[in-house]
Amino acid sequence: MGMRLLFCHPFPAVDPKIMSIRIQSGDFSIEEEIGKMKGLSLKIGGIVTFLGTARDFSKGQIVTALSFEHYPKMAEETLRKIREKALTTFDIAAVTMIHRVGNIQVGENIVLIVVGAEHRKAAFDACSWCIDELKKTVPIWKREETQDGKIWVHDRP
Amino acid sequence: MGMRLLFCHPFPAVDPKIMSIRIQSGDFSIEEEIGKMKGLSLKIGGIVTFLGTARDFSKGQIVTALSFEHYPKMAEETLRKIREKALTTFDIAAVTMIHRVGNIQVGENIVLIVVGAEHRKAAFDACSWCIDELKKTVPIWKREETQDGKIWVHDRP
Amino acid sequence: MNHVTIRFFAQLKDRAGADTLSLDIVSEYTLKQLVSHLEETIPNLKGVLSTGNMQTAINQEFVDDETVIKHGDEVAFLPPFSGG
Amino acid sequence: MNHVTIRFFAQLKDRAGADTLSLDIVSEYTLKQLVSHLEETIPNLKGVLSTGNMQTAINQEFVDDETVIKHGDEVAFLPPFSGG
Repeated sequence: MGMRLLFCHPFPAVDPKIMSIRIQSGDFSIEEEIGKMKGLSLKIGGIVTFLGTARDFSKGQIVTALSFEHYPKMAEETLRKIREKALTTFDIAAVTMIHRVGNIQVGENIVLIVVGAEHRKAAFDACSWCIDELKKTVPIWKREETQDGKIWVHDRP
Repeated sequence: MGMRLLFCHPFPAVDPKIMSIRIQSGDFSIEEEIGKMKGLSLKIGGIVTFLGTARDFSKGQIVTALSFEHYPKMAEETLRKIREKALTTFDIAAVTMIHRVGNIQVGENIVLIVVGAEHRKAAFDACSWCIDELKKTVPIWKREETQDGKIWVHDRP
Repeated sequence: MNHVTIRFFAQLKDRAGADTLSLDIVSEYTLKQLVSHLEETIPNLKGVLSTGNMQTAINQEFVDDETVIKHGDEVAFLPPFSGG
Repeated sequence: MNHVTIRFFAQLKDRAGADTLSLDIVSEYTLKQLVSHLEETIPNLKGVLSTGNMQTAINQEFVDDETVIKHGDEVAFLPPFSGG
């Protein structure tokens, strides 16, 4: 009896790696996120993902590195709202959204959207909509390192 | 001199794992395919993937397993044509298309399309177009195992 | 004598009981005539090869009914695709 | 006395020289009045907070110019987003 209690976890700690909305400094695994989504439902027949990566140039300038900053809590909350809206607007089964912050090297992953659906059309539409909304509404800012120095993307003359 | 000739490979064997058009019985790694594509160009800023997986039902029937058959050479050649057409029609940088054949269990991967582009809109459009074209034009056939037996998908009454 | 190879896929393979047939044709056949010949020879294929949703490829290229079969051709009967 | 926390992000943080300011406001300010006050107090922010493309959130919710600042509020100035 006493032994069994040792294995009781009435309030298990939530592993941040299983959450479907995340802002994190480390990289993510696309395979792992897709695997988790497949585990949710065998009704999912199509999974569309968008992966944003760090390019080596921007507006004619060579970019050597990037850095992202976010407004904690508000950024996560906005991602959550986008996810909820997508799940009610489109005929889809699951949405995962992950954005990295901090320093990011050229070629590295920045953002991942994964959408699972019974049929592919809805998955494409929802995935495309989610990344559009993320760019428009989530308080995250990008700073690029170019030969002119470190420049916040919307602060260019 | 004689020694150097040992290292000459005028017709090097092509590693099938690096080819961007493949029909294979084994599974594929999405992460690996994306990684190879990222290695091609640092101009790629957005990568859209479509992953088709084996669902557990189809037209009201419970599916316990799947099997795919293809017309060798013609299937690969048609995939190659779709890829070429996509590369000239859309403003994209790279396309990878992989389809599995043979026995596939419920939940397993069937098909993967990966499209890399400078900007995401073209990547979404091209990826969606490629999977539509694949379904319409590539000589591959699906057989589903249901309680009624093994049925080729288009042979239902 | 024209030697041709016939290939069947998916449900056609099950109906024909073979995935490949080797055939020697004495006269010059169009695809349409070959279809009639096969539907007569293999009862299970009766009315199946000549349906509208069947596509045919010769040497991996799509062809129409009037195409003339040549020596060494590979003629493939392709039911509607269901990949992806 | 209303105690408020001001948060600056991205280029605003660089201009303000700080990411967070703690402020005690004697009278009842609208957001518009707070902006004027900050632009006068911090010369580097002059004309920046009041531009059309700047958004403001109070306690993580978007608000407009006429919103009244309350004790304990967190007021965040958000330049155009560039995530993704």
